[in-house]
Amino acid sequence: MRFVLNEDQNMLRESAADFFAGRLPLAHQRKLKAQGLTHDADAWREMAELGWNAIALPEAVGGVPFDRSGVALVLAEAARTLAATPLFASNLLAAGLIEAAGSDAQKRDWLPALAAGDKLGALALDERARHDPTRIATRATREADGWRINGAKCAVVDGEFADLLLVVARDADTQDTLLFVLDAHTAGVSCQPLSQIDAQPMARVRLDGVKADEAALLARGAAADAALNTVLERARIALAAQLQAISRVLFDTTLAYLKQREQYGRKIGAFQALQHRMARLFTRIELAESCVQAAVAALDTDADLALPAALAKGMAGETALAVADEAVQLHGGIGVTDELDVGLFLKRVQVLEALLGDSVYQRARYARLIGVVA
Amino acid sequence: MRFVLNEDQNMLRESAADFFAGRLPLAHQRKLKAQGLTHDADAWREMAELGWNAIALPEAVGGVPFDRSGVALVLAEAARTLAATPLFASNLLAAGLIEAAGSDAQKRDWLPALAAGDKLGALALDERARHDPTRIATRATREADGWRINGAKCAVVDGEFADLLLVVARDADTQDTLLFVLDAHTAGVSCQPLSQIDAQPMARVRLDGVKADEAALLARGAAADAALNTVLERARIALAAQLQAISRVLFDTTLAYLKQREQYGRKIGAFQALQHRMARLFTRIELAESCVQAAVAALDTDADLALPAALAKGMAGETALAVADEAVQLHGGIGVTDELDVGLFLKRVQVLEALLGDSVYQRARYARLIGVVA
Amino acid sequence: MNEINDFKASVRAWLEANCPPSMRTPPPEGEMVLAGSRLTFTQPDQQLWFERMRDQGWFAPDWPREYGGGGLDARQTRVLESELARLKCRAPMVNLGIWMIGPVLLEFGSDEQKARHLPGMARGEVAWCQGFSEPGAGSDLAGLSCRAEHDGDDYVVNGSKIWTSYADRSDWMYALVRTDPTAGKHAGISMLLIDMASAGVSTRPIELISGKSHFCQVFFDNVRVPVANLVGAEGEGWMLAKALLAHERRAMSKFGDNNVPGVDFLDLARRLVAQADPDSRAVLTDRVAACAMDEHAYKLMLERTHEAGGAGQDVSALVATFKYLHSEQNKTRYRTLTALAGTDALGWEGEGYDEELLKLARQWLNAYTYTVAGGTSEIQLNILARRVLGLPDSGG
Amino acid sequence: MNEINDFKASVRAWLEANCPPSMRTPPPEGEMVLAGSRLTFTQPDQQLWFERMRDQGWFAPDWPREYGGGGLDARQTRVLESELARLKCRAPMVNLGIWMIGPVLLEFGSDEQKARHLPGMARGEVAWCQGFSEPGAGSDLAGLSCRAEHDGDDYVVNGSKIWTSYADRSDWMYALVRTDPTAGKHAGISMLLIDMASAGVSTRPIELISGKSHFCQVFFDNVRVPVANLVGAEGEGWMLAKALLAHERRAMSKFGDNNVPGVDFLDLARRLVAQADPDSRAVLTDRVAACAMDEHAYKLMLERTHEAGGAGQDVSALVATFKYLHSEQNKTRYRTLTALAGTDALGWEGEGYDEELLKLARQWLNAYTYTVAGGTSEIQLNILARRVLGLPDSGG
Repeated sequence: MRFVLNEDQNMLRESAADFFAGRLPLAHQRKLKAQGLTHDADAWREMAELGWNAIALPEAVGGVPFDRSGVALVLAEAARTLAATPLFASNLLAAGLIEAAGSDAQKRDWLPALAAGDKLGALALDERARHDPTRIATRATREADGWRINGAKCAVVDGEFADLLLVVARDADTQDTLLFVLDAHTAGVSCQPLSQIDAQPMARVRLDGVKADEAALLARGAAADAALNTVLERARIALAAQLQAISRVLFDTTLAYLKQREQYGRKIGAFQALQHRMARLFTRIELAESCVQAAVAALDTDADLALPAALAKGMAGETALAVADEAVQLHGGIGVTDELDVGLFLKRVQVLEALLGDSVYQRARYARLIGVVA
Repeated sequence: MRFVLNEDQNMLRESAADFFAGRLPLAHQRKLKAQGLTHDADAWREMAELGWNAIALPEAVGGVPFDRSGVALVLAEAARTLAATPLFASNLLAAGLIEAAGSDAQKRDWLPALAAGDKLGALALDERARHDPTRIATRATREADGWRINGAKCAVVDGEFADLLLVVARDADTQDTLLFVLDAHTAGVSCQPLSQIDAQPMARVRLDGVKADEAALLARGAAADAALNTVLERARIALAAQLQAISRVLFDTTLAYLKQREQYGRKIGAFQALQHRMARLFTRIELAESCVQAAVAALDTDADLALPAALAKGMAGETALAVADEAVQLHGGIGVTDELDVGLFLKRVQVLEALLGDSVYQRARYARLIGVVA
Repeated sequence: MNEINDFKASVRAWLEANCPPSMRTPPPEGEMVLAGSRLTFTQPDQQLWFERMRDQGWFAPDWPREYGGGGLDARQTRVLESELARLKCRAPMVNLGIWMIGPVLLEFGSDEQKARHLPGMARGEVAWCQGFSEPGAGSDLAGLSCRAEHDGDDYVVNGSKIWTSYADRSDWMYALVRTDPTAGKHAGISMLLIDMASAGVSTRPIELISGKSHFCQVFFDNVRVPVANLVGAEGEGWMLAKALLAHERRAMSKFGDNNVPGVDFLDLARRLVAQADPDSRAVLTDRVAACAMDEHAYKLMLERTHEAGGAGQDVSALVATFKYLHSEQNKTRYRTLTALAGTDALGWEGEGYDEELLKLARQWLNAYTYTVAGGTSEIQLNILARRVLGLPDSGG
Repeated sequence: MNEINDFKASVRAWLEANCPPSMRTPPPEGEMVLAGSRLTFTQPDQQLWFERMRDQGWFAPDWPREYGGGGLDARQTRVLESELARLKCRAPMVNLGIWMIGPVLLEFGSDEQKARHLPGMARGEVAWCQGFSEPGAGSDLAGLSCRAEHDGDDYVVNGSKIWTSYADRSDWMYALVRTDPTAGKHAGISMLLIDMASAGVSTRPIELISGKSHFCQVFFDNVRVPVANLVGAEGEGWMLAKALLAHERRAMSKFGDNNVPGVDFLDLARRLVAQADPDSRAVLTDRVAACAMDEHAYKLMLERTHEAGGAGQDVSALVATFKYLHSEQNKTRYRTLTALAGTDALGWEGEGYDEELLKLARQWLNAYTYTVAGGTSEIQLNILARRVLGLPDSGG
């Protein structure tokens, strides 16, 4: 069953929905923002206590035996109240990479703290404003007792709260991909938190002559590429699930507004031009939903995730952009005020869309995957 | 004045409108098609007698001192009744190239017959289904007493009626562009007329070891490239004017239908969803109109035509495709029958769009011209 | 459970034994067998398959045996259908009788009508066509004006029907006619069964922008139709038509696209992209990918609908998007290929174009029909907005 | 003809001599001088230019000299405007009084109102704001509910106005109020001049999704307005508003975009395209080109309108497209740049982003305002469909 959640999944989804509605409603996010905060540290602690940071990690290192789709389900619920969570960066990306690429010793060293939420991880990958995992200028030079790393990373989600940084570099000699796991407090690592339109955590990270010993090298060459690809596909699917959740919220909000708001003596939802726009959006949303559900289901299988991930992120991103545009426009004057939540969702959509490849990027990938171009 | 026609232009436009409405109305084109004909040879003779084939050619070789915009104005009127004319291939392309690139002797040899309409010309340029003047595989090999030409050309407008073929080839040695003017009945030239969706003349031309003497070489290298580019830009502007004329006809026809047709007890033009679609199309049509008018005006100046031509053909083509789509859809069931003229315009739009670079091609060109890409 | 498993096994065995291998591929264009009094087969396997299925009663598997049906219950019918799909068996024939008017007659017809008409349908011996749409009525089906005046034991029918598929090859028509012009728009409508061989019936094929078509216009000039051919009561035509159209959607979804073989989108797209000019290639590739992703998403949505429906969820909102999406995506795909193919997409017929590209041009033009026929895209959007999204109906 | 040429020469000479060179460039963001009782200048040239133009009476060149205007006729005014444009002179100040309510008072105001209010406007000493829109009324301007009840020599005003630009820095407001709730929707509306310093007036700036804005909400709590401040008669407010909004369109077109300096689209696009990932570059370039072509076409359309209008052709249909196209194209341009800029476009403030990119993010969000403010795009399309295309008004 790809399109019907099982009982466990339903229970998790519901408890996540309750958590975010009760503990981190959108009004709470506004308060955090007014205080200059990007997240609620206590709530992150509580999420860890709920075991969410441990989802799909091996039980031997403190993981809980829940399918990986669980993370996507929780993230989707978080997106509905625009709550920041540590799951994307710490569970899916950082722990996911260590689990996929690390040695047993490395897993034992790092995963228990991540699973427990005692430490948080983040991935320092991209170096340019538009996602491109093939263009890595960060170089690691082999030294007598390890490696010396130099580079600059952008778009590091949760970077400023990470205790562990997963760093993608290239071997200065062989040009092989290298995956490092570094203590974020290592000398030479510097982190610049950014004030982003969605008020969620994002940072740039510099690596200036950072020293790493052999134990910090997770994987290299083909093994590193494979692990990174797998984890990025999972992350794209999780981003798609969040985009889709926001599309739903915005669509429902707008539909309700159209049924309630009157102009010229009638509900504006009675205007046929708006009806057709909403109906078209509805078809886009259901198409994207089908792709997202299939991709989330694929997380729990051994299937190659490239095609479902490109499809889901591409469709969900494009749809969310369109829905957010229409949501603002159809709310009219109040749609462009900060008072209404619609604008906050619009900004978050733009962030999620930009991460790990936007719709244009995903379409190009999809074209390659189905062999339209070589 | 770029956007207001002068008196001469208005008179020409009106007399062309009268000619096509009276002599070659759309019903006449249907009759020709039923007889398996692509044009009315007598009417072509009459156009020549009106002096249209001679527009903007030097008076010394039988030309009439009318600005080049005149050809675009006549072609636009022809497009309104879907009438085939010899002007595009014979005046704009063939005579235009000889005038731009030929020696005085060549002009004296060839232009009087073209200006008088005693002979017709055509341009054999493209070799691939998508326009690309840079990819020419036709080769001319120098021989003792001239050249030997081999190649295959597609999309030769009016090819089967041409007495003169302007052929674009490359020098087999230097790879320079070469422009030849050949008698279409030369040995080795073969022409395959095509049955095209718009039922207007189009042919493929093969050149199998065609012998050409030095007098047949119009220009080579930079001079050939420059002349070809200029003439192609003019032709693109003329295509844009035709596309725009069809957009207007289809829009007006559809608007009238919306005001007359009733469904569910009201005029379908009262349905707001259709109103907004028509209003949006109207804005596109007026934008395209502005570009086409500016480009047609530029035909009569020494300005570089590349930017106005790319803009006009790109905008007019994209607009005409959208208008034709909507015209068919908004006419409902009868829109898809051959009985209605709408479908005939749709087919013609697709042909005009494909010739000398479609909207996608023009946008890429425009991007290069304004320096978005190198 | 055992019983149904036994049934499944026996169906599977029968199909394996009786469906010729050549009938297990999608039919090429124009190779569908049309039911009717003048059957034509293009090859022996086609006839074999037709006759074997007919003799099983499996043209109409869930009809009572007394009317020539298979006598299967709903569960058995589903098993048969899924086994047919599993083996990719072609539909043995196309028959508007069985799928459309047949079920309506079963439910609402007189005993006499059932006995007279159902067995012929179930044996594929009578070709039926549908007379609903009229010139001038368009999407507003109930705005019909074809008149049927009571005169003795007959109705006298005058008027015209349009968009009638294969009317020129049909034996009978089920038609909506106006029996009471003074009653309300819907109340004055009745349903008649009309013998197409009656005096005064004439048909004219409609030429589409894509060329010849199976659509016809049908003219009635004082056609006499016995009162016994009235289905239900006078004035019940609209109710019957709605019941019938519910079967249409089922029939459509059952047969999917099998009978509209187009070009292979991806195959052709790959070939054309490789030949495209370098300046335009990436942009055209993006469009191809968008089409392919939309199609992929649509297929996933069908699967989702099936699965969620099976799990008891309400999937009516999803189903309401199908017609719109399917026809619009189809049009966009062909528009994309046509742009991609440049002047190669401009061929109408004859030499100088390869066959696939000639087909492309026709299919592109044909695609315009599907966003209009069977409820325009605008009607689909109205339905979505009002019935699915619950927005107020302002009559627009 | 000689006379007007002499005038032109003298205007040109005066401007050359009196417009400081620094005032012949587009003003940077936030550098417009707002007329009002609390004038602020950011540099001496600004003040010089303001005072020189003021003393010529050229803030309001075509008003009578008795009200502080320049006393020019229509032809002279056009000459002055074209000379100002030729030299690229900045508008010396921004003044809703002169452009909007001023002309209305000149035509419809009492002698007393003219004498009291026009000279202050013409000297740029009084800041005016517009009180038309209301929370809850949206595009339906006439649906306003702000009440003004006659009480002795005063009206007592209660209610609220929204989207009032610079209300917090304005001295006076011209407002539409409902003086007769029992009359028809339009008939019950009157226009009042309200001193913003009156007791009971309060303002609150509106925060937009793009951040702080000059828009305010204004609240009236038992504000007493003398009956002498009624413009025209009771119930004439709607007529006056329509006359006034005709001036708005003229004022807008006169000043174009000067006061909304955004990012340089092409400059930024070139830079971002060069940095884009190779897989997406061509598609993003295509989008940039589409934006640039649309903008190019729009500029040609403006030129065409000007030229055709000058030649006596009816250009009202073209003018009716301006607001829609301008605001929608603006939004599309910013959407395109934002997509192109990837995560660099996500900055709100502070370090880590370059200034141009921070501006981009704000302008992108700001672009959403223009497709809503001043008549939504939907209203523009309604107007185009009904007034320009002549399609029936079904009230939808």
